[in-house]
Amino acid sequence: MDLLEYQGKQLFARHGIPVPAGEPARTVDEAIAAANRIGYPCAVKAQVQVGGRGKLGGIKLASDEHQAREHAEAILGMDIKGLTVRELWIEGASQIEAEYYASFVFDRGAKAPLAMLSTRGGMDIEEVSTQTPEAIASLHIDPLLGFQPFHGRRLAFEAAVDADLVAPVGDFLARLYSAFVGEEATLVEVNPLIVTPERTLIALDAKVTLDGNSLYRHPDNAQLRDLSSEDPQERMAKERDLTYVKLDGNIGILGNGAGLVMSTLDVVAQHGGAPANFLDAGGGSKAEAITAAVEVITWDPGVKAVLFNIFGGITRCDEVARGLIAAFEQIKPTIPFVVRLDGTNGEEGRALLAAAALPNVHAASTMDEAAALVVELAK
Amino acid sequence: MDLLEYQGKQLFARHGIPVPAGEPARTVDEAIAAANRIGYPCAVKAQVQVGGRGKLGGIKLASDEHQAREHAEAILGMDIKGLTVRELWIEGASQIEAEYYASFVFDRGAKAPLAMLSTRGGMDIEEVSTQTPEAIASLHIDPLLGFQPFHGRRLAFEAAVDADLVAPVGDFLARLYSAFVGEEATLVEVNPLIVTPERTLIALDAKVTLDGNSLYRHPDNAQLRDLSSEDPQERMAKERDLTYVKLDGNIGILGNGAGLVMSTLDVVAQHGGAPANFLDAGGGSKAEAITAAVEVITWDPGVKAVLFNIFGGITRCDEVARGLIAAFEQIKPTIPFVVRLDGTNGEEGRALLAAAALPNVHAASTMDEAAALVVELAK
Amino acid sequence: MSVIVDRETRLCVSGITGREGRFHTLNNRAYGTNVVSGVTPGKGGQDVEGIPVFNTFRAAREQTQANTAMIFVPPPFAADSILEAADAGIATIIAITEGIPAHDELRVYTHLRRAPAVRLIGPNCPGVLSPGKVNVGIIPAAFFREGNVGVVSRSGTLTYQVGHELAQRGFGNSSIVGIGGDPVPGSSFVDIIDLFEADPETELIVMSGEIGGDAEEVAAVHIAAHISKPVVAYIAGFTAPPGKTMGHAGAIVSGSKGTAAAKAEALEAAGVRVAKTPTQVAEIAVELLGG
Amino acid sequence: MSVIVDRETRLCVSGITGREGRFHTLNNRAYGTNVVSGVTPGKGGQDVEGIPVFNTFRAAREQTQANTAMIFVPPPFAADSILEAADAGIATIIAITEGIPAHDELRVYTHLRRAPAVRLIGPNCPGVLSPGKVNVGIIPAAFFREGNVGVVSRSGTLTYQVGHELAQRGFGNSSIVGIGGDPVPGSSFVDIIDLFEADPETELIVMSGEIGGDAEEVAAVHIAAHISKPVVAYIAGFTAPPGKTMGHAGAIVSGSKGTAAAKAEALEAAGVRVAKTPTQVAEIAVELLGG
Repeated sequence: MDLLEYQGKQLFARHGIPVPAGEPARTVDEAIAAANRIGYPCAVKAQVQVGGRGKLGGIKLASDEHQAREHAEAILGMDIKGLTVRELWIEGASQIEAEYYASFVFDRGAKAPLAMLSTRGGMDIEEVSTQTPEAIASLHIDPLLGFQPFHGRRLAFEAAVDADLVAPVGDFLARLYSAFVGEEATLVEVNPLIVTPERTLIALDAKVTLDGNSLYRHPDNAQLRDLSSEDPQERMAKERDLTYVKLDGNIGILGNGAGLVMSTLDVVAQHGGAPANFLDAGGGSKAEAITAAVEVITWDPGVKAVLFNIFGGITRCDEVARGLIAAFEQIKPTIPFVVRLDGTNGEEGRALLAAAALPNVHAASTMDEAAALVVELAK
Repeated sequence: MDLLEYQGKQLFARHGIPVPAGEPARTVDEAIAAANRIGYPCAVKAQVQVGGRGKLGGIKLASDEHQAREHAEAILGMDIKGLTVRELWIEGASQIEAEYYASFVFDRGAKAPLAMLSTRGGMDIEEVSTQTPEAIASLHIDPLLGFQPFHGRRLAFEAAVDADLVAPVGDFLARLYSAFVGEEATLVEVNPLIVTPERTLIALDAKVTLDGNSLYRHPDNAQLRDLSSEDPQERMAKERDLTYVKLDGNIGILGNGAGLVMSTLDVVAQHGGAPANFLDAGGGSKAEAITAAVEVITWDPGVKAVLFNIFGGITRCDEVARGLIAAFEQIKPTIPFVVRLDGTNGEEGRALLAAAALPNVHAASTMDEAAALVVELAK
Repeated sequence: MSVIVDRETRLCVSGITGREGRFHTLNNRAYGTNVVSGVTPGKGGQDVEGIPVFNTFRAAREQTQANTAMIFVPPPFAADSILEAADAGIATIIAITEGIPAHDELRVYTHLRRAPAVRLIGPNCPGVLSPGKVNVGIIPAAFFREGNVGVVSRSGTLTYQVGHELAQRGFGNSSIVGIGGDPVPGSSFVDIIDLFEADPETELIVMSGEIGGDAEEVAAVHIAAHISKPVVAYIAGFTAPPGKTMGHAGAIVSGSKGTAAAKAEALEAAGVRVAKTPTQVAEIAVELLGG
Repeated sequence: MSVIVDRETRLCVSGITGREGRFHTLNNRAYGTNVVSGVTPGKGGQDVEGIPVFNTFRAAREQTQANTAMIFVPPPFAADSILEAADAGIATIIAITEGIPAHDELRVYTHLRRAPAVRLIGPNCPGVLSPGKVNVGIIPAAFFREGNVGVVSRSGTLTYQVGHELAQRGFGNSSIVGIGGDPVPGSSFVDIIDLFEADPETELIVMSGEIGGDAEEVAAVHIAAHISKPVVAYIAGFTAPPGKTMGHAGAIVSGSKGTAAAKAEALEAAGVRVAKTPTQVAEIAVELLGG
């Protein structure tokens, strides 16, 4: 679960990480009021769960109320990498002597948290990483041993941090690691981590991704999900416990199990079709889940045909058939469906479907055949 | 560093371990006042840093003020295994349905903390351990992984804890482990860990040994040293940074390095002598340390002769000689000294001593010879 | 022969008294798996259709000589259950549970690495099926029969799809191993491919991967250096949308790694035949082993 | 030959810029030890009498090919320094520092066990001397010369005493190893005795133990099973007063283990000659090896 900047900063503050004071705002008026309380100059920052907003105009400095209004109006409602800005964060402007970069990320390859530190933080950090990778110091943390003082020193010296900041940077990283572990994040990133003229360190930004599987242990964090910034169809799916991702095409896809669904997308694409979504109905999909899935998929008016690709394991094909039949009764879709049912209780499922003789539902016996057919029907 | 019961309980409380409320008292009047505040029945408990005081009459239940006075008078000043009771702990009497035993101890053999749990706690736990060792469930904790829920279950089921207490006992042990690690103890022991009629668990006693080397990280705990209950000569040595243990004999012993001092005691004993103390002047002993050591050793009027056994490594024998000469100037001891100086700057040291011609100081060239001589002189 | 589970397997199921745990345990037993015991704290002394239940893995191992554990408890208890099984001396642990917190998985993984005698499969995996012999987990065994193709996969249903395609061409399986799709699987492609390499029954190895992580890339390097048997790979996710990534750390760490195309390329460079569809996996198998 | 340190030793000293660290480092170098670098955070780029100082062990290893670390920093920093040396790939770590918190030692010990390529000697030890070749630590080298007796000891000055007695009878030493007297030494008697067993120069092994713990008892069992060379033991502490023990846990764990008498008995039962005094160690050595 990705946090907004200001949520991340609030979380950082719990671990003793210095962050600037600020206020969230959802309207231009709220933004002005906040800016007037905070004083000028202040920063008007788009709250979206994606990196790189600074370069795209999502962060502006306001030196007076007039400018604050101008920026708030410009940024609210702005589209940043497909996300609409619905919330701002107003904070006092910081004096910046240097911009560092610091992060801990869950490194799947190494199966360990990876710590990274650079003295060349700021908007071009990805460029730094490709062009002068040696400017980013990094090391893996043994999760049972935890972050040790020597890790901080090694990172600080290897990143060539100013001598007076070696100890403070080590302390900062230790706190950041404590946030990473304590909040069960898969990413905590501070860019820029600024050095002020007073030679103190402040986290000027906060990117935090929490592990959704751990939220039951962190009820406070579980509250932070920002439903308003999600795609309404994705939210609808989430409310129904379905894993749904919207895509650009016109063929609705449903399968059971992420791997099979991905494979189905690929096979449809190979047949020249364009999937409209990824939808995993999950293991052991029951009739209700199938009904809900049909509802979610067909809610998108761009969908011209739907492919059901089910290989039953825990999922029983007769349950899927029953769910599809119920969905047709409730939703009465008019677009064509191609249904491939195989695996556990496949025969019973196919028999049920055949008996129901749903309008515009075509049976296919293999995944390949099903993909070919649905692409044809969507034309 | 061993804590008194009530200090241990205060430390437990910081980790959420349930302990009875109570008050410390240093006089009979304080004890009565405390008992009256707490109410009757209450327990009057000797505060000494040693196990087994219950069996020796150091814990009494008072059902009224008269009894409280009687017990406080009896227990204050009492000798328990060589320690004089100078402090009491008055606490409300608990209703006891069952007595369990729980502890974590630093197990040198296994190089890991050892957890122990028994449902047969109380005064006879050592007997239980020899006669029915299977009644004590135990396991080692990996210090990097820490105490896990399954550890608590395994101990509880193996100790045959009542079914309704399996989860509470696991929780209790988790807190006790958190005290063990968080306070850097080498022992935390609760005996008895009582089950009340309401089926709650309470730590009715607390035995805690803290790691002296870690006290710099725990300034609060460092304050807890109970100087008053220490032998005045041992305290004198401690104030001079010397490791001193009083023994029963009449031959004062000084050496550098614990191993060499222990060996010196053995060799003196083999020659028929009885050491009066163990005194390690430490590695790199300087002249001042030697002077202080002479002061501590000769403070004991029972000492009839003194053996100096020095093998210089970091310690320089000329420094030792200078310290001894200075001590003779200041303290003017009248008992005989046998001095064996070998190792780093041995020749210089021996030359200095010979030149000083201290009264009643005898040089010996080997440890064996020195031991034989001092035994002779002490007769 | 087969890998991981075979006729020596003596299975103990953690979570045997739960609805799902009970259902799949009995399913596994019906297939022929020697289910010797179960563990549910507080239900020691009970039984599930004659399978004795113990309070702890230690008691279960001591009294029923269990050598394999299946973990079927809910996510909040699963990591602890895996650690308990390992502590009790269970050598093979197959964790079906989906949704274990990532930091729990990391701690378990790091701890178990110290005890190389313990093999963890999963979590979030469908289990291991050695057709005709033993089934541990939730793989629908009816679709598979004994044979010479070893299958290892990160995904559940995609495994069945691939296995089914092979079955339709007449191939059976030595073992089908689901290693699970979580960020920190206990066993990797490399671990399982090594087992298939050493297994005399296995003549062809099929690996089914997907986008994310670098397990397939690592496997490619390993296969080129150490594996003599033919390997066919299938990678899902060519059409998957690029995830919106928070921050820059992900991009800095992975660069272009982790895409389906990068994985397919790495495998082909290692001499592995990469199928474009599950159907093609079976076609390549026919080519390599003959119909 | 010798054990642990030899002419291949390239030493890097943590705490080289401290008063004690500097003194003993230069002492070691004067003896012939190849001191290639030192580590003091923040003093990288300086030197100590020509020995370059680095900010991190990693830099020191990379730039001076150090393969051995000596830890001379104060207790609050020592555990971290040991972990840093191990992380940097230093294979042999000799920790002189006395007074490291016990829980720190426990964590370091447990962590290093996972990396069997790292050997830790100490902490709270006088170091390792291979007479005539290399000295790492604070053992007063002048009293010892090259020879065929390997000495391993938990105590510092007692080691010198024992070595001195041997020297007076004309024996030299392959190596003298102080494993330290702390509750959790990085290397045990068993570890070092195995090295002496394998060392062709060593013809007699002397171990000097003391009361507390069960390291000597464990060594006795190991010697009986695995060691072919003659072993002479000396145990200090027959006259030591029994400690006042808090609580019962200590008594429950150790029973009668840990006393000098129990240790001597265990060693004698294993065929080890146990001397009653340091002088007798040398007398037995004469008996076994000839004057």
